Amino acid sequence: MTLSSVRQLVVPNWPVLLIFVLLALAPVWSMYGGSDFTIRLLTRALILALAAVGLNFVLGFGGLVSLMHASFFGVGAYTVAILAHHDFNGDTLFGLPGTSNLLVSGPAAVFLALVFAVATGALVLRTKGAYFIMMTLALNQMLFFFMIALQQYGGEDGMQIYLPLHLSGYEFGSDSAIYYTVLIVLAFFVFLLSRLVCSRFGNVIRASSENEERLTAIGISPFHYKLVAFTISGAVTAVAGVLWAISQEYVSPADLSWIRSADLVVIAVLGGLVRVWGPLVGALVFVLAEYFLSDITVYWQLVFGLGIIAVVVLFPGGMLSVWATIRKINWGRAHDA
Amino acid sequence: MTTGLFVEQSLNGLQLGVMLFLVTAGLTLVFGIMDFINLAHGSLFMFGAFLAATFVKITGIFWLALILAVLATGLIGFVMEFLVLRRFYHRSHLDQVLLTFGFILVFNDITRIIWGSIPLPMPLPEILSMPVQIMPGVMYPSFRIAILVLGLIVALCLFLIIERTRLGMWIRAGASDRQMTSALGVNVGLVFTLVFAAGAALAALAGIMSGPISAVQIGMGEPILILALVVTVIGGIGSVKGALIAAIMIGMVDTFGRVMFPPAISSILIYLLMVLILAFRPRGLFPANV
Amino acid sequence: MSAFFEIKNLEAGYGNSKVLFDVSLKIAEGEFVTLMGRNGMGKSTTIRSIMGILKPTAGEIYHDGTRIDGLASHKIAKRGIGFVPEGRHIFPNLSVRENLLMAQIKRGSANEWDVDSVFDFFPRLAERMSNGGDQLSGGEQQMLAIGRALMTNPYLLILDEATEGLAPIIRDEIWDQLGKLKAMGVSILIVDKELDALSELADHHFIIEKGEIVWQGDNQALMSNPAIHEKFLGV
Amino acid sequence: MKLTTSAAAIALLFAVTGATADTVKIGFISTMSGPLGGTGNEASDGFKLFLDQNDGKMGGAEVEMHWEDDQAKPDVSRQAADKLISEDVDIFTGIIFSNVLLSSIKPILDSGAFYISNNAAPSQIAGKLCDQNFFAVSHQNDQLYEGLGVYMQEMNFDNVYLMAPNYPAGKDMMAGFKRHFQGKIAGEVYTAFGQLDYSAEIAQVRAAAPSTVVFFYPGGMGINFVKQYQQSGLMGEIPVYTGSHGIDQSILPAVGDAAIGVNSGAIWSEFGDNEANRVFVEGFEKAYGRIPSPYAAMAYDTARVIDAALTEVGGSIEDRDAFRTALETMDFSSIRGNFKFNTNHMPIMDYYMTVVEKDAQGRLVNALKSKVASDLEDGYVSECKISG
Amino acid sequence: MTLNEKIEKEPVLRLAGLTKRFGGIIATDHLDFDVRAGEIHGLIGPNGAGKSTLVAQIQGNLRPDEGSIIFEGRDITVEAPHRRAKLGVARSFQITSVFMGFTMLANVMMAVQAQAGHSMWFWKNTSMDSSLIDPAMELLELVGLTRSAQALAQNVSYGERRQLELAMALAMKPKLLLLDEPMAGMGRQDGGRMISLLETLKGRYSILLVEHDMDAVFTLSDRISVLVAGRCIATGSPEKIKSDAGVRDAYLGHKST
Repeated sequence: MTLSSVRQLVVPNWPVLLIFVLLALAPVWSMYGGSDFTIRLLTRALILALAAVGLNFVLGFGGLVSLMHASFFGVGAYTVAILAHHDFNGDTLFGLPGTSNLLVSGPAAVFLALVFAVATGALVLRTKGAYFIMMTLALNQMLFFFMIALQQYGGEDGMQIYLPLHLSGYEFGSDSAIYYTVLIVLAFFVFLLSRLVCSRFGNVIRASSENEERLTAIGISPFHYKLVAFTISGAVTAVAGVLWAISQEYVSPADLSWIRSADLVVIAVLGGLVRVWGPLVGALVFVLAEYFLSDITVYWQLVFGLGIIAVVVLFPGGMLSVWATIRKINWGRAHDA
Repeated sequence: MTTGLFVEQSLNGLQLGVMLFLVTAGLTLVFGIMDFINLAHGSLFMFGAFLAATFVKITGIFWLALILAVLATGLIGFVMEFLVLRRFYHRSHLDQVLLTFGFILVFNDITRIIWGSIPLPMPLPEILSMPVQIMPGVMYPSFRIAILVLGLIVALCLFLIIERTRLGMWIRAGASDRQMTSALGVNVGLVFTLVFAAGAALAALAGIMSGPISAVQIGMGEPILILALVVTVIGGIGSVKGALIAAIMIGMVDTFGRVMFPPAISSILIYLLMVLILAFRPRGLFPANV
Repeated sequence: MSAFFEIKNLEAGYGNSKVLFDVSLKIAEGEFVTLMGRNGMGKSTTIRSIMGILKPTAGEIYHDGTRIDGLASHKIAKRGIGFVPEGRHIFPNLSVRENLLMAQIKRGSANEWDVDSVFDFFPRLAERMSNGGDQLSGGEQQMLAIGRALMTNPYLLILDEATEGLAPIIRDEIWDQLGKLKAMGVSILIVDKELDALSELADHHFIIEKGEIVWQGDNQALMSNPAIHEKFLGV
Repeated sequence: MKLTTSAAAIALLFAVTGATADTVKIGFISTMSGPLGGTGNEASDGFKLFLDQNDGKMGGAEVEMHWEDDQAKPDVSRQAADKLISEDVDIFTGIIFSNVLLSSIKPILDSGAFYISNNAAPSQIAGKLCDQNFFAVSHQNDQLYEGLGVYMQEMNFDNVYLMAPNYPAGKDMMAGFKRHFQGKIAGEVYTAFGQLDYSAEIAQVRAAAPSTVVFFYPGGMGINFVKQYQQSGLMGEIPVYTGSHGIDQSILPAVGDAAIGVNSGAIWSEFGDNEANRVFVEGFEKAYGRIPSPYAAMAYDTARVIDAALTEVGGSIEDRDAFRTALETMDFSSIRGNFKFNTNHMPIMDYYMTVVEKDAQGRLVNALKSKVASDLEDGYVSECKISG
Repeated sequence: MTLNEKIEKEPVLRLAGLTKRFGGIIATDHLDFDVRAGEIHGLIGPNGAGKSTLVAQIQGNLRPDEGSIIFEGRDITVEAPHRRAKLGVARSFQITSVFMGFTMLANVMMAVQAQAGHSMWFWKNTSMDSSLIDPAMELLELVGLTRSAQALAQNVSYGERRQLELAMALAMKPKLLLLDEPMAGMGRQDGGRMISLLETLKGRYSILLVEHDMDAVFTLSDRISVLVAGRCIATGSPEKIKSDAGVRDAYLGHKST
C-alpha cells in the first residue's frame, strides 16, 4: 500500500477510525477501573449498530424505510438457536442433525436470510413510500406472530441456547472475546459497505432513491438493483442476529418485534443516514442513553422521547449534523427559508 | 355454523370494522391531506380513553365525559399541531416517523405520571348496559350496536363535510397545493390545524368507545395503531371511503378468521390480506386523488 | 391619480442568494400594467413577494394606503389581490365548479363575480363544469385559473405568464377576455412575453433587469424605443 | 462460566473480600414500565413493605437492594442481569414473565447467585433444567390451574370450555388444569396473544353451550375478556372460572362490576386466616391505600423466605451451600398456610377457591370460599435431578 | 450503407395506427407518423392534443391500446422503458428530471454507466473511474457545463438543468432523441443558447422535437407534424406548415406569424 493510498483512506475517515480505535481499547479500560458489564453493554451496542448499518444501506442510500429488518435479525438469531437446540436434544431437523458449530450455522443463517430477503423483497419493492413502510411492517408482524405460535421453539418464551456455540471447536472463552469478534465483524462490514456505496452498483441505488423515473429513462430498471441491495442489507442485519445469539445465548420473538425494527430505524436516523458508519454513533448514543437514563429515573422514556424529538427538530441530519449545525450558528449565517 | 351464529359473527365483524374505521379516519385524513404520518395517533386514542375514564369518575355521566374527553383531546391535538407538527409537513416521512415515535414514548410516560400504571375502570353507560335480542336466539350487547351506529354516522358526516362543503373544498385544495390555496385567501394553516385537531378528536372518540369493552391501560394505543395503519394503506391513503371499506373488510376477515382457523394462521391473516392487496394494488383499494 | 398599489424599494431572495435588489412600482386604479424582462431577472420573485409567498427582506408594499408586506398570503388575498400563477395550479382533485367555489370571497357590493358570471365570461368552462381539474386542456386550465382569481373579487388582478405554453389561437382568446376585464375597470398587473398583444392592452410598462426596475414608461414610449426591446427583452 | 480475562478474576477476588458478612445484595429485576408495568410495581411494593417493616434487614443482615426495570423485554432483562452480576449480587428475584426470566436465568445461575422466584417458574426450570440455586416461592406456572382442576374434578363438573392465549404459559395453565380434571371438555380455544376483541369467541361459546368456562387471560387481555363476556349477557347463564391471579387486584378495579360472580382459584387470599397474612394485608393497605394483589403477596412471601433462610445461617450468605440447605430444610410458615420446597425447589402448597364480591366498603374483592386442596405438588418434579 | 440509403430504406421510428384511449377520451387516434434518420422532426399542436401521451408511448411509460411502434425495423410496442433506452431511445423530460442530490458530473456519469451496462459492479470506486469520468466531462463540455461540473444539480439554474438533461440523453448514444419541450421555462437568451446547441446536433442524431416555441420549431425542424386531437393533420416542411390553412385554423391562428 502506498503512502498516498493510506492517506486517502485515513484522512477523510478519521472520525470513524478514531471511534474504532477507542472501541478496541475499551476492554483495556474496563480492566483498569471499568467493569465487565461495560463490555457487555458495548457488545450490545455494537450488535445493534451492525444491524442498523445493514438497514442503513437501503434506508440511507436507497431511501427505503424498512420496518422489517428485525425479522432479518431474527432469522439470523433463530437459525443459530434452532440448530443449537437440535444439537442439544440430539434430534434432527428435516432429517439433518443440529449443530452448535458456527462455521455451519452462521453461513446457514446468512443463506436463509438471503432467501427470505429475496422472497420478501420481490413483494415489498413493488410498493413505494408509505405503502412500502406498511408492507414491511406487515411482513415483520407476520414473522413475529408465526414465531410466537411456533411452540416447539419456545413460542413467546423464546429459546435458551444450552450448549456453548463454537467455531469448529474454538469457544468464545470470555465476554472480551465475543466483544472483539463483534467489533471485527462490524469493522469488516462498515468497510465493505463503504466500498459498495461508491461503486457503480451503489450509484444505481442512490440514483434510484433520487429519481426512479429518470433511472428507467437512461436504461436501468431499478427493481433488480433494489432487490440485490435489499438482500445484501438483510443479510448484514442477519449477521448481527447471529452475533446476538452468540452474545445472549437466548433468542425470543421480542428480538424480531416491530419495535426492534423501529429501534433500528431510530438508531440509523439518530446517527445520520449519509454515512455508512452513522448507525454506529446512533447505536452508542441509543444504548448508552437508554442505560444511563433508566438508571436515573423510572420515567426515562419521557426523557429519551424528548431527546429524540429534540434531535429531529433541531438537527434534521441526525447526530452527525450536530457539529455542522453548531458551526453554522457560530458563523451567524441565516438559515435557508 | 347456524344462521343465528352467522348473523352474530357478521355483526361482530361489522362492529369491529366500524371501530377500526373510527380509529383510522383521523389517521388517514391527516396522512392524506397533510402527507404526515402520525404514529402518535395511538396515543391520542389512549388519551381519549383515560380522559373519559377520569371524567366518568368525576361526573358519573358517560355521555358528558365523552364530550369533554373528545374536546380535551382535540385541544391536545390542536396544541401539538400548532407547536411542533406543522414544522414537519415538508419534512421526509422518515423524520415524521421518528418525531411521532418520540411522542409515543413521551405520552406513555406522561400518562403513567398522571394516572399510574394500573389500568383504569370505565363502566358501560347505564342505558346501554344490557344486551338486546336482535333475532330469535341471538342476543347482542347494546353498547356494540351503539358503536356501530356512531361509526356509521361519523363516516357519513365526514363524507358530507369533505365532499359537499366549502371547508371540504379548502381541505382538498390545501392538500393538493397548499401555496395556491393560501394565495386565494384560505387560511390553510388554520384549516390544517383544525383537520389535525378533528383527527385527534376522532381518535379520542374511538378510544372512549373502546374503553368500556377493553382495558384502559398504558400502551393501549399501539396495537390499535398498527391495525389503523393497515386499514389506512389497504383503503388507500387519504381516502375516507377506502378506510371504511378496508376497516369493515379487516373486521370481517379477522372475526371469521379467528373462528375458522388455528391461531397461528388467524393472527397473521389480516397482514396476509394486506400484503396480497398491496402486491396487486400498490396504492391500496381506493388511491385518493390527493 | 393616487397610487392605489405601490411597491417601494423591495428586496427579496431565496436563502443566501438575493434576487430583488431595488424594485419600486406604482399601479393606479383601473390601470393595466406589465412587468417585463428576461428570465431570471426577478419577475416571478416580485410577484411571489407581493402575494406573501416569499417574505421580502426589505422594502414596503402598500395596497390602498395599508402596508401589506409581511402579511400572510391568505390575508393579502382577502384584501383584494387576485392571483393567476405561472403554471396555472388548478386543483386536480376538485371539479371545475369547486375550483371556482372554493375561492369565492364576497365583498358586499353589487355586480360581484360568482360561479354563474364566471361561466358567462368563459363559456367553455360552463361546458366542463363537473369535470375534474385534471381533465382540462391547457387553455381551459388557464381560463379556470383566471376565473378562480376573479371569484375573489379582486381590486388588483396579478397574472404570471398568463399565456405560456398555450396554442397561439387560445392565446388570442385569453387576450380578448383580459381586454374585457380592463374595460370593466379591474386593475391588472401582468407578466408575459408577448409584446405585440401587451402593447395593445397596457397603459404602463415596467422592465426589470437583475432585480432592479431599469425602465418604465407608457405604451408609446416603449413601442417607439426599439433599443429597449433589444437591450432588456432580448427581442 | 469461563472467566479468562484477568479483569473478571480481579472482580471476583474483590467480590469475595469486599462483601462483609452482614450485607446481602439482592437484585430485584421486574417490569416497572410499559402496559404491563402494574404487575412489577405491585411486586416491588410487596417486597419493599417487608423491608420497611423490618428496618431494611433480613435475618439480621443489612440488605442492599438493586432495583432494575426489565420493560417486559427479554434482552433488557438480560442486560440488567449482566449489570447486577458484575456488581456481585447474591440473590436475584422480581421477574414476572417467563420469557423475561428465561433470557436471564442462565448467566445469573452461572455466576453462582441464587434466583428465588416471586412469580415466573416455567415448566423447563421445574423439570429437566432445574437448578440447585433456583427456588420458586410463588408457584410453578401450571400450579395456578392445577388446584382448579382438582376442585372441578371433585365437584363433578362436566362439559367445560377452555380458553387461553396461544403462548407457552397459556398452554401450561390448561395442561395443569387437565392434569387433574377428567371430565368432558366441550371446547378448547387458543386465541392470539394480546387480542383485544373476544366477541367472536364469546359467540362460539354461546353456540357450544357448555356448563362452565375456564379461562386464563392475564393482564389487559383479562380485562377485555371479562368485560366483554359480561356485556354479552352470558355471565348469568354460563359461569366462568379462572385460576389463581386470574382476576386479581391488579386488574379487578379496572374490570369493575362486570367481574362480580367470577370464580377463581387461589394460592393465596387476602382473607387467609393467619397472623403473618394479617400483618401483610393490613400493612399493605396502610402503606399503599389499596388491597394487595397476589403479585405483591408473593413478593412479600419471597422476602419472608429469604429472611427465614438468612436467619437460619446467621445473616451471612458467604457459605452458599449452607444457605441452600437452609432454604431446603427450614421450617417456614407462609402467609398462605402450609408451605415447603419440593425436591425440585418448587413449592408444595394449599389451594383455595374465591369469588368476586363487594366488601363492606363497596370494594371489589376475591372473597374466600373454601380450601380445595392441600399439599399440592407440581407435575414436573419427577423430571428434575438436582445434583448437590 | 450510406446515410441517404438508410433514409430511403427505413425510418428510425415508425408509428402505425397508434391508438390510446383514457376512458372515453381518445388521446392518440390511429396515428401514422415517422422520424427519418438524421432529421429533426418538429411536433406541434395545442395543449391536450396528445403530444405528451405520444412521447410517453414512444418512451414506453404508456402502453398503446392499438397499433405498433417500429424502432429501427424492430417492433418495440410492448418493450419495457429501460429496454427501449438500451436500444437507443433517449428522452429529455418536459419537467426537468435529473438526480437532484448528485453533482452535474455524477448525473452524466450515471447515464454513461447505464449505457456501458456494467452496473452490477460492487467494488471499484466510481469517483476514480476514468472510463466514466472522461466521457462524462466531454459531454458536459459539449453542452457548455464544464464550469459547473462539481455543482449539485439542485443548486444550478433551471436552464443549466435542461442542458444537463440533454447531456444525459446524449450520454446514452441515442439513435432517437425525444426532446419534450426543451425550451419551456427558458428566457430568450437561454432559449437562444439551447437552439444553437441543438443546431450543432443536427444531422448527427435523429430527433423528435416537441415544442411550443414556434421560433425554435421553425428554425430547427427539417419536417414538422401538427397534432390535433390525437390525429396528425399535417406533415411537411416548415414553409408548408406555415401556409397550411387547416393548421392556421386549428393551431397557429391568423394573427401570429
